[in-house]
Amino acid sequence: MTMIDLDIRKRLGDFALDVSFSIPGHGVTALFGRSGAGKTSVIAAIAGLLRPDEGHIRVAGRTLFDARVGADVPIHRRRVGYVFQDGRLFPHLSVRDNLLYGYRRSPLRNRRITMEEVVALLGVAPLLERRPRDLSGGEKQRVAIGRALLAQPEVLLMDEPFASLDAPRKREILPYLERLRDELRLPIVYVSHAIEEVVRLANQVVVLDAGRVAATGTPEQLGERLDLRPLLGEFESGAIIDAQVTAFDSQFELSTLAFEGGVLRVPGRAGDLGALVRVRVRARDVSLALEKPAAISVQNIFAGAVEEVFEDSGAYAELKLRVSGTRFLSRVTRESVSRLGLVLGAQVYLLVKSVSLDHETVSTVPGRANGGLRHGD
Amino acid sequence: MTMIDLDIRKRLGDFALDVSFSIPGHGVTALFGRSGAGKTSVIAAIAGLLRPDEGHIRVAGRTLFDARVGADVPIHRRRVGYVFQDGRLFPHLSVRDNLLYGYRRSPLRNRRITMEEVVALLGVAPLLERRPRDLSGGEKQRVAIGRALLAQPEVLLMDEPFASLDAPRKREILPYLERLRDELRLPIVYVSHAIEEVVRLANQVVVLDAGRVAATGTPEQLGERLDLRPLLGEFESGAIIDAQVTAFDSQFELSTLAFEGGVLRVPGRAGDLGALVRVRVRARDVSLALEKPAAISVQNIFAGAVEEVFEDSGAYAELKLRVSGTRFLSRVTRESVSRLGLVLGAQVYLLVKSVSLDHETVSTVPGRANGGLRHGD
Amino acid sequence: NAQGVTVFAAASLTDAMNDIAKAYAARSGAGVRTSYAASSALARQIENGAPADLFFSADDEWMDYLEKRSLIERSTRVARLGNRLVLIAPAGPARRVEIRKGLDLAALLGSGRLATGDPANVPVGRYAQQALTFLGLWPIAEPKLARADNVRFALTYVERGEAPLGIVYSTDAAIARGVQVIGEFPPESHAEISYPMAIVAMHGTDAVKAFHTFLLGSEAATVFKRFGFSVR
Amino acid sequence: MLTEFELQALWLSLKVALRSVAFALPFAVVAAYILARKRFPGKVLFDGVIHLPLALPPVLVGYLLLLTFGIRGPLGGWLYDAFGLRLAFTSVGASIATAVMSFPLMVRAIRLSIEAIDLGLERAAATLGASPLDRLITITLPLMLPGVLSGCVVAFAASLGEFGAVITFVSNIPGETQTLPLAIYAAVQNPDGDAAAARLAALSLVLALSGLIISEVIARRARRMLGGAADE
Amino acid sequence: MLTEFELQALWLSLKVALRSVAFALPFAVVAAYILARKRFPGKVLFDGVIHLPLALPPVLVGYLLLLTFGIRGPLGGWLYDAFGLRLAFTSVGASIATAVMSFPLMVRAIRLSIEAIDLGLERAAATLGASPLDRLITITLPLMLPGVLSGCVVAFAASLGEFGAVITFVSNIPGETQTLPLAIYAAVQNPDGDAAAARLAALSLVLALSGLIISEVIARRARRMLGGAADE
Ligand SMILES: Nc1ncnc2c1ncn2[C@@H]1O[C@H](COP(=O)(O)OP(=O)(O)OP(=O)(O)O)[C@@H](O)[C@H]1O
Ligand SMILES: Nc1ncnc2c1ncn2[C@@H]1O[C@H](COP(=O)(O)OP(=O)(O)OP(=O)(O)O)[C@@H](O)[C@H]1O
Ligand SMILES: [Mg+2]
Ligand SMILES: [Mg+2]
Repeated sequence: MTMIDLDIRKRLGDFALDVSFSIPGHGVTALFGRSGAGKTSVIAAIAGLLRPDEGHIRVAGRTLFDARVGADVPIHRRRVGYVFQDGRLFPHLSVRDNLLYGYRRSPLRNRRITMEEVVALLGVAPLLERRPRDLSGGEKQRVAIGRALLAQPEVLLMDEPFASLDAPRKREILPYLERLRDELRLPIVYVSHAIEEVVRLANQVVVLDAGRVAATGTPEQLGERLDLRPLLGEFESGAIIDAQVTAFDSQFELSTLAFEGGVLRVPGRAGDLGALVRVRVRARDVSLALEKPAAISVQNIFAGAVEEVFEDSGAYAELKLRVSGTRFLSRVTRESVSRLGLVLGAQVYLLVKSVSLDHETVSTVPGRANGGLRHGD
Repeated sequence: MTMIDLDIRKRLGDFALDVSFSIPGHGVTALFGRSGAGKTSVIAAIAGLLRPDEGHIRVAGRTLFDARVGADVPIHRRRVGYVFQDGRLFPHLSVRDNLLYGYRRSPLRNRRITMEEVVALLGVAPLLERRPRDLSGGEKQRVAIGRALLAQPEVLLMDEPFASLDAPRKREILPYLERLRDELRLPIVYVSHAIEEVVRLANQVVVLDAGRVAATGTPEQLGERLDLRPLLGEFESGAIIDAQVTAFDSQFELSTLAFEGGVLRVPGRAGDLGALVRVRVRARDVSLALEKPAAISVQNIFAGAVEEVFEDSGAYAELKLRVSGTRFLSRVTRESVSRLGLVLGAQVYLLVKSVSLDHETVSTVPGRANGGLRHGD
Repeated sequence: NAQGVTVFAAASLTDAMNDIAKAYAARSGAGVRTSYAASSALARQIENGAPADLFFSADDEWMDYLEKRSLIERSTRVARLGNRLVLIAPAGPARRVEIRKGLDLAALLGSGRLATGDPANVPVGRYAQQALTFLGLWPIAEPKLARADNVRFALTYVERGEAPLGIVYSTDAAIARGVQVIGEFPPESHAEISYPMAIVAMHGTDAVKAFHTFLLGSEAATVFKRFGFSVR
Repeated sequence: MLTEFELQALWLSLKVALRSVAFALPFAVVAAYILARKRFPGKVLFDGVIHLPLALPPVLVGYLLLLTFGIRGPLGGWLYDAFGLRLAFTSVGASIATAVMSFPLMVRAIRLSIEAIDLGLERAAATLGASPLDRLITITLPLMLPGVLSGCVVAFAASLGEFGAVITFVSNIPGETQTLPLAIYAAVQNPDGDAAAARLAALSLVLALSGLIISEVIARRARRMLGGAADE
Repeated sequence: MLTEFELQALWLSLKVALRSVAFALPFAVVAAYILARKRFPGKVLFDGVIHLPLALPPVLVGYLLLLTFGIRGPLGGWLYDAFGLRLAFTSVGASIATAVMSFPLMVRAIRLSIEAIDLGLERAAATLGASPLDRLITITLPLMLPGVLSGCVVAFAASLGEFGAVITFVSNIPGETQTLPLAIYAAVQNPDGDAAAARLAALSLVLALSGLIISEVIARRARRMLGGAADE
């Protein structure tokens, strides 16, 4: 099933929006792009707040808009949960009533996200009786997130929802969104400038530039596209490896993950035994050696072969490496490539520090319910 | 000279603000802390928008507020450039007039920051004739930054100024702020949840928690404090190493930096020959080995000794290591500590990947004009 | 209010009618409801079905208006009261002028204005216009008129020194402080000043007739005289 | 302290003014909403019709009301035949007259408030599943409260002071339609009535002031409630 | 098409209303600002005094104006002695009467607008070096434009319709103080004046409507200028 099928054109003053993309399966779609690229406009069109001049919008099989047949579902029937870039809390309602505004209007049978859950997740319990004007910036943002979630949406639109949240809070919310994505199979469209967030959460990334789609693909596909660097900035390349939790060492608190080609040891409890997880191994966290080093702190050392070498214009080179069925990326200096003679087919050892595989890079597999392992490509 | 000397108490509903800190020298002070900790309140007090119940505020030798002597400089005479968390552009003025609002009111002799410079820096040239309502979120934020800069402030207060800016734009603005800090010796107080930004820009960090100061210090001092982790989140520990550019390899585009204890090779042109630079070496980018590995992509390998070992409650351990006069930090798993026998005094090799030392971690030395090298402590 | 009588009376009759209503209530025990407004307003209201039993107008014009439309009991129309037109000036050393043709009104007014009711719609103004025309003074007076909406305010203009002269009813001048009567207009200079009253058509109940009769009686006449009206 | 007559007028004024505000409010909200939010051909005309009572002399408005709602008028006749309802010459009629006169004031205030509401909030409510009517009730109405309050206060005060339309439409019947301004009018008919008029005027003021004070208290609460400006 | 008399009244009405708005505006802005932003003891009383003209019958207000601005009044005497200025019976006086009557309406509208301004914007201006006066001129005044406009329109319309205060204060002098409502009133007071009244009322409406249309056009521009709501 196609989750989002969008093809719209709209003029806004000098700015022309002409965006068309189609996202397969369910999961999280990240809209990425520079300021003014049209991200908010696209989200607003999905929510029905911006009426395209032409085109159509279909989400999870529902046609929300189609200029040709004159379809235009009214905003309040679209069942989108919209976290606005600019908050938009209701100033005359308490935090509690803000949170419950959409909840009270949601069909009973849809109520899967509860107030208790959201209040605990967002840490807004002490704020419930306050008015929005007495909240700090981050507190407002949390309430806005909670309000959208509690509306029991059929699609969640989030416009830079974490821009002013502190890291520990983000760490609590991200896994929750992952759960929504996986357990409720809730489609999420997400705008963020923080690559780590996007990479962690997104199944698909749509890169916008000046009102047009510059690229679409999985985070890893885009991460490999050097031509997108000026748009993506520090979008770090890396390989996505799907693996299964096979053991947990409670003394050192390390999990062992089996993937096609070996095992990875990662800190903390990555999941229940047998759980499928996804590990993002950043290219820059992979060092290469011609001999297997001994007595080194690096725990994950694999033998592999160089599949491809991209030489950047700068100091860097990026290599694709194959470790049996699995592909890794490594980012080293061009100098190292030359010094170690890393050419196509060269046999190397990959050194992956365990500490680089923290909770930001290990997460439950999006689309798990879609079935089976997916191999990092 | 003390840049900021602040000691204030204020009740806001249930929330009690009781903050006291004093920042020596000039430079950037980062206010760090979880949402609702009181960061905006402190900044508002400096700007004069929040009147403390008691205490005093002195910035760069000027007393802005002192409850005891009844001093309270009116807001418009404080000459602060305030980038608000919530924008606050003037809706009835064009972008140009918003930008120039403070400029036109600044004394002629103070005009060191020009419109052309700011417009180019922020990329707002095509927006100048628009009204704020026709701007995207990030565009508004850029205009707000420009407006504050052009007011030719004597102190710059920035409340999450980059929250919705894309990475490439941030990359352009950060060096500019560094220049302001260094060339105009403009004191900057800065709120951000992005550690990288804080670490890069800040000379001093004040950590707030529930309205009180939890800690103050340099980024590196705080990075070492494990007890602050719950507040700082992913505030990554690392060593700050002051070094001097001694060579540039134009073939591989690598700079060589000399520090007390050796040389580091880092990608790109870190600065002119002879320039003093500051390198942040993240603890997690430092691997340890008992034998010096050969034929490895890692370029920077130093011999050092374990000075201290902190064992975290989780999977991690953090080690302080001395490489002749310079201290490094390394983050490895506890398992590695045990496996390699990394106890006090142990002799080890430090492996620091060049690629981990990119422009985010190499920057010009703040407070350079203060004179001389500063050693990572 | 089945027993009661409702009287619509011109505003200038307010005080006199109030006293009479009181006296009537004391004597007969029947209540009298009153409504005072401009005769024009009252006439229009009666035309539109106002619950008035008796109409007491300040001039004939509006009574004629109703009579033409058969809205009053023609037979009960009585020109009950009369009044006189006087020239007033602010209080001060007593003075008199003889009002006759050739009176040097221009000199008396100087740069000031002549206060009176608006000849277009206030009865006193209309009588003043007739009188001034008769005396040949209208061309001098017309551009200098201060046309008040109500005699009361014509009096006030003079009292407050805004206007050096005013033309009002003698009844008004009699009770006003701050003004003095400096002359009386000859009765032949204007139409007879008359306050007609009549029972409203279809309202001729016994109670109304009884009050109508009372108004024609001597007790009412005494009250009217006390307020300066001439009773006919 | 107060005479029965004064008490009566006071009480009646209060009743008329309050009822007038209550009458006008729902219509004013609807009209203001339409003017603030809708675009349609003839909008200016609609706006003009609403402002009509303001731009015409009150007496004329009263007269038009009399012609329309009088028992012989098209609407008044129908109301009487169908419901036995009489408006002219009753205190309900007085309320209607003041409601009509103060209507444009109310609409203006409410409209201003609606125009100040951030449309983004209503859009946010829509994304949360609120239908247009729901949005109106839960977001727009509460946020326009300052304007509604301001409109009510100004309409209340204007109703207390309304004279021309009332006296023309419902006449000046003590206890029924004689509100304070009409009583004041009756009092000033007599040059001796100044003291009585002053007392009545003072009453009117006290009433208006009480309304103001109450509204200020409510407004202050409302502002808190609306999360508006307080001292930061 | 129009008689000279009608033209005169039309022109005079326009003049009086425009001048009245111009008179009142600066005071209204100051009063509204004080009411919206300042806290001081006796604020409600101040508010009450401003609303006074609304709550009192217009005739009484006119009467009080006469007492105050008349040549024997405290202010009027001073004006006359110092500047040789007379207000009674002049069109300037008429403007003052309408200005006083519409003052509370203007203040209300402007106040509402000021209260809707986000204080954060003024604070932002302060951090950019704008002094309180500077802020007032460059931020607050432009942002309260919708209220100022609305206040001007309502005051203009009310001035066009004002009757009682005008006729009482400056009487009804054709060409000098006889504005449209006064002419309409005079016509209505006449048994056969209905047609004339209707023509004059139509004129009044056209004038009010023109004012409205102009204001709407300005308001639309102002809203654009203020960056307010448009269709997203
Ligand atoms: N009027 C008030 N009544 C009660 N609490 C208030 C009031 N104003 C502010 N607070 C509380 O004061 C605390 C500090 O607010 P402040 O805006 O300084 O936080 P902050 O550190 O800037 O947070 P953030 O990162 O979320 O912007 C918050 O918990 C806020 O809820
Ligand atoms: N009414 C308008 N007139 C002219 N340009 C407009 C108008 N509305 C929006 N734009 C432009 O459309 C572009 C897209 O805006 P949008 O809000 O979708 O950007 P965005 O990708 O969300 O950016 P950001 O990351 O800064 O929020 C911007 O360049 C903006 O300036
Ligand atoms: Mg946006
Ligand atoms: Mg804040």
